[in-house]
Amino acid sequence: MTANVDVARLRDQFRRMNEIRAFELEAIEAAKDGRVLGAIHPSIGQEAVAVGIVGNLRRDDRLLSTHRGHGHTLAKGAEPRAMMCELFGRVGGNCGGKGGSMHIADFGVGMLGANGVVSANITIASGAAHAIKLLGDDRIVCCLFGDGAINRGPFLEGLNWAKVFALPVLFVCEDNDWAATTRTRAMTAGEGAKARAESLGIAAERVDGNDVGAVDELAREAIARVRGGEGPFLIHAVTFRHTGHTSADPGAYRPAEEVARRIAEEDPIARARAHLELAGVAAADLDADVAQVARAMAEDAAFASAQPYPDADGAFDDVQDVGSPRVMAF
Amino acid sequence: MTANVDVARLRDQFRRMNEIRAFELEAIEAAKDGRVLGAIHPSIGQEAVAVGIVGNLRRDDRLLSTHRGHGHTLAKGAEPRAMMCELFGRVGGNCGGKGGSMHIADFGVGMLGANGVVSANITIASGAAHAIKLLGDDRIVCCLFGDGAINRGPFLEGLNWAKVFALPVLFVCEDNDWAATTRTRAMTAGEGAKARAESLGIAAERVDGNDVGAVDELAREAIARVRGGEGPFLIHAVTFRHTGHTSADPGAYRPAEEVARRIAEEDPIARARAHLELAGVAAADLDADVAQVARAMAEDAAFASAQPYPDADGAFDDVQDVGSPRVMAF
Amino acid sequence: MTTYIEAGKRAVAEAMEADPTVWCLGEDLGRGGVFGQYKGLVERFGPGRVSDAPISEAAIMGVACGAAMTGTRPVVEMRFSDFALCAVDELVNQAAKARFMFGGQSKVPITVREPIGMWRSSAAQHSQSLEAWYTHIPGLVVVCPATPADNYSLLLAAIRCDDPVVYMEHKNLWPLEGEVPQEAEADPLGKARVMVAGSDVTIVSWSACVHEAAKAAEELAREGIGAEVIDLRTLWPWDKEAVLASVAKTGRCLVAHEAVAVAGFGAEIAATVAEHAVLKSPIARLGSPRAPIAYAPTMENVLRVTADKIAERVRTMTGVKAVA
Amino acid sequence: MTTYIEAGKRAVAEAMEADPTVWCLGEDLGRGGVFGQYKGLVERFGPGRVSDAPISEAAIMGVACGAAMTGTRPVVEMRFSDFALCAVDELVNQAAKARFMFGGQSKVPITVREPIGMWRSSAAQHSQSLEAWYTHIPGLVVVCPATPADNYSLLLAAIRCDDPVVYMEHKNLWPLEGEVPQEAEADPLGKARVMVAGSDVTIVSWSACVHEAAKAAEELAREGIGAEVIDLRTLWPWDKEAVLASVAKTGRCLVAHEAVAVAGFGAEIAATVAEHAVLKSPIARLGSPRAPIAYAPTMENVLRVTADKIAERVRTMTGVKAVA
Ligand SMILES: Cc1ncc(C[n+]2csc(CCOP(=O)(O)OP(=O)(O)O)c2C)c(N)n1
Ligand SMILES: Cc1ncc(C[n+]2csc(CCOP(=O)(O)OP(=O)(O)O)c2C)c(N)n1
Ligand SMILES: [Mg+2]
Ligand SMILES: [Mg+2]
Repeated sequence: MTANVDVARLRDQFRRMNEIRAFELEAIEAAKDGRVLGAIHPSIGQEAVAVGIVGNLRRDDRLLSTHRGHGHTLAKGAEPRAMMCELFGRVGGNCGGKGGSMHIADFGVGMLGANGVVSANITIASGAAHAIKLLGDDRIVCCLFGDGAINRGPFLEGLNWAKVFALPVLFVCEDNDWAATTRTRAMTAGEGAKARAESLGIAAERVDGNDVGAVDELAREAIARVRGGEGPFLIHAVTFRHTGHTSADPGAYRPAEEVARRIAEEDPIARARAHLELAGVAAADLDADVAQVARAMAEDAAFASAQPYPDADGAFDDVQDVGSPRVMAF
Repeated sequence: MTANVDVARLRDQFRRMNEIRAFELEAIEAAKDGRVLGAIHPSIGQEAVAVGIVGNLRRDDRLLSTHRGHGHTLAKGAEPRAMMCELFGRVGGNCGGKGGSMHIADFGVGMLGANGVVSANITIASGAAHAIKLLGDDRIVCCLFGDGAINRGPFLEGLNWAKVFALPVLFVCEDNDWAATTRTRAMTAGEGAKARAESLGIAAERVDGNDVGAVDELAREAIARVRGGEGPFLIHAVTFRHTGHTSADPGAYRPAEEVARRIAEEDPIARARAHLELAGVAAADLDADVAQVARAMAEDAAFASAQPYPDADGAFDDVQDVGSPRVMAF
Repeated sequence: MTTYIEAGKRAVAEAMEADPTVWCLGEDLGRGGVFGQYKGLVERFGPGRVSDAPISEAAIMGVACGAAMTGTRPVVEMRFSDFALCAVDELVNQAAKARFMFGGQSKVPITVREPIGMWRSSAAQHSQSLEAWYTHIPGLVVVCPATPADNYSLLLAAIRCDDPVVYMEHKNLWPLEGEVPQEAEADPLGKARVMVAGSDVTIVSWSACVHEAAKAAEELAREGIGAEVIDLRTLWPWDKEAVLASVAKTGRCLVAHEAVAVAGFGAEIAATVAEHAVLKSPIARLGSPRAPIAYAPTMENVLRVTADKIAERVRTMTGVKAVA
Repeated sequence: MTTYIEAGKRAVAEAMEADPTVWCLGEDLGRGGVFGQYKGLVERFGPGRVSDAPISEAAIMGVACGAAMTGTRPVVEMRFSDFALCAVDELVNQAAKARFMFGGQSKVPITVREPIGMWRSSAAQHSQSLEAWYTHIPGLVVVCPATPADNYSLLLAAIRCDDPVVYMEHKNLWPLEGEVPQEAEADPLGKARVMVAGSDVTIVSWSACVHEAAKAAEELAREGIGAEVIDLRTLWPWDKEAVLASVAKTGRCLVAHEAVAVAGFGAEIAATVAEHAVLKSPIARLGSPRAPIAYAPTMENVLRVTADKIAERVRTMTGVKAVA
């Protein structure tokens, strides 16, 4: 983190990271007791990427996310209450309960969808950016994906496309060292996202993804360049997931002591906190921040728990206009 | 070309390149008069790559090719007569008339298939190399593809796989500047095949693909490394196709004067000939070589023209053992 | 008179003229596309709206999906429907489901042009007709025009449609000539057309095979058998009412298509007719045997559903023997 | 007693034991696979033969195709059948057609394991049942086991088969228990099994839905309706003889499956039965409505083909009203 910390900004980022963590902790609880029915992929440990990158986007910029997308979605401005409803499959969810965690989207804040297919969001992001170019406005698109995603074809095809057409996309590889139960680098040739992007002539930078200030700074610069018409940019953010791959995964395949060490040394929230305390912010004030977001999140979860499930009949809506299952019933 | 030319070797390469060209010229004739029924993609102008690379493979090494694969197939040792029969869809074809030009294969000489889908041969090649590793012999696999193929996902996925598993594959990008009617570089980000391979940690070299001696030398070195267990290697061979994309394509989208100039300056056969003459080989002897292969090829074409079409009924063979259309007829 | 290929081009041009958010993307479009379906369009609308693409079917489809979700109407060119198999996740898991998964927050108005069918000696990777696949996928509309008039009015309708439409032109029909009135308009998707009227048997077909059915009907008429040929035009939604009405009249039904018979869309129609209609003879289907398409013409031809085969099957159904 | 998942693992282990050219490849196999289907195999056979893979479905399938053409027998793990949509060219244009295109110079003995089906709140991209697609593709064999015994004997048969086999296990069946005799062997592919005998109606089904059909048959038996449940087991080739023999006895036929009804494989069976059998009531089908699978349980459940729905349909067919 740079020497002259903007304390107010960091305090805000600290709050936002805690909001994400509180959301994930509530969601994990709810997954344990069965209120969340599908799989969820918590982003605990990766909050600095969500806040540092997405916090620099305009509300009308577009965001494409992954299966591990709660943090990105919150950072883009989606309401935690609606998101909790979506995870619980209840009325009031952002997608009306049709999508759940892996397909959450909030077009109102420019969040165009998590994705259940690894890497698939990359070409869609280039498409959203292509539309921006055709329609002639100055939005940008931000597309986040994991380190495992760079071994699928859409990574190459989507990045090549964005560069060839000089599109306004900020690609962000959230490199948390693991892809499900596999250490990603064991299945990845070469140095990874940054090197691959550069081989396509795309400007790319690596950053400590657990240092919210560093991510913030790089993101601001990169976004300015992308919005300025320089074409795509890739940020390779190195981070770590604290939990298992899903909330149901104990993560036994990872050396326990390595996990413990990395959490102790790299936790982005603890690091931000240390900086804030060093800058003179009272520990009690920070504790109050944490308690406040946790309380709010608990309220949202309680709210969601009290919502009804959607009408079964809704399953036939929003399939298609022509040849809808409402009309062509069997 | 290096100073101390091995004249006998170059003379042999000259003959082989002429054999390929004669084959293509016969095939183009036959396509014009309707004996070849499907599309063919002549490799005229690219013979140095076929001869220089494939000529260094062992007969039991494996080769995967593309839609523009006649030259590769001949260089691997397939009989032109059988290939002509295949192009004409006649009895005696390598694939019994089922495949035609775009699916020609000759497993007997290790040629595992042309491919009608751009880039699809790349992962198949990595698979053939994976089998070699599992079965534990010292063959290698050679996979050729065009400059257009590097923008499809299988290029990334297949190369990543080969590197991760340290497989014996020689990848060869035959960069002829064009993909159908499009100048490839207009649709390609970055520097192309070599740069992309290197970003995956794969050793790669660029070579003048119209200089058969240079290709030969690099191929020998690369093949030794691949066979020696160093993992995959990529050769980026720069060449030029003299004809249209298919035999039916007049190629009007290419500047005529650029085409004429590149043919005049870069034709690999003319260049080999100049070297041979400089080294003291009599022009008449070279003319005799050319005439001889042309005569042989004309005979093969005549032979193929006289063969019957295969039995219609053969359409139901070699589909599958279980649930074959012979048994499960409609 | 205009050709099937020109009629399609006219539809694209008029759609682009009327709506600045319509654009085309695909390989080689700047030089008119591989069959010339886009010839002249880049000169008229510029390379931004008639866009070349790298050989990246997955990107073409994925980009179109993303661009369709955000205010444009892409016309995707897949060159051969076989190559669309390189972009199935993008079409089936993404474009077809996005509107639903996101609870209606966005629609995905893309038209995916996928030329289908056998085309002399194009062999196994350039000849497939996989329309049945897309009819099985919720969210997709599937259109298979058989005439120039339809290739105009249905393509126009497809581009205007807010759903992802898989639009399958038959390569053998490109040069087919027919009338496309100057004042022609977009046709509603999902309506069949009675191509030949008849009272003894209903032949349901689509795409190029419709013309084989019509030829068969001509021959059968000479033999005194009245075959009604229904051109389905749109496979999803398909015009159940039109088919059942015809079958109610004729009491017999044959479904004929070029695709593999097993699990072809003919099965869906045959099953539906069998479920709902009272028949004088069992429902019948004709399609390709379950074999890849061979290169040599002899082996390729044996897979074709021809007028002769259709007529022969109808004769069996109606109990009439062919005149020797 | 053993579980469906363990039975599958036993088949893989025995196939690997017997034939050193059999190997497995897929993401996370080194830690036993995402459902634990490969647990312990890497310890037993080493990481060379139970190979991890990058997240590269296209490469996994393409590599398997190349390795199968050159002397090995790969078992491909696709994790969820939905992800196999990232590898369709490799399976359909390459593996399924290679033997044919090359005139029989090589076979492609791969077994592609594609877990299918709804699994509580997995939503639209992790729940599909696309077996119908693969039945439509020449060259492919399609297997859908419903019991532990079958998941042993059919998986063994699939691995030994020289053709590319799409092998679809149902995720909801993983914990299902059943007898798998120690002396069990590979079963021939293409043979159905009568799961419940009955004389009033034939219910044809496969995969998890078979168990719904059996439950329905139990309930119907209490009402005096004899439902014969046929578990198809293999969809291509499917056991036409067994189905037609049963229908000849019962005179009624309902096909029930979890997949979307429109253009589902039920259409093929229904059409074939209608073509060949004399029926007392029209052929009938049950499948999912043509809608993507929703996350919320209420909306997900409405798409399910349940024992209740099957029984209700049978009652309509047999003209019997349910007891109130
Ligand atoms: C195409 C595809 N293959 C496999 C999966 C299963 N899967 C879900 S998440 C995941 C790991 C992804 O790793 P990474 O991209 O690094 O993201 P992370 O989970 O670490 O955030 C896998 C293999 C999938 N969803 N899609
Ligand atoms: C997946 C796929 N997309 C498109 C095509 C159509 N096509 C055939 S050859 C070709 C150009 C290939 O260019 P390149 O790879 O450079 O090879 P070259 O023809 O120059 O030898 C195209 C686009 C195809 N066969 N497969
Ligand atoms: Mg990761
Ligand atoms: Mg090229």
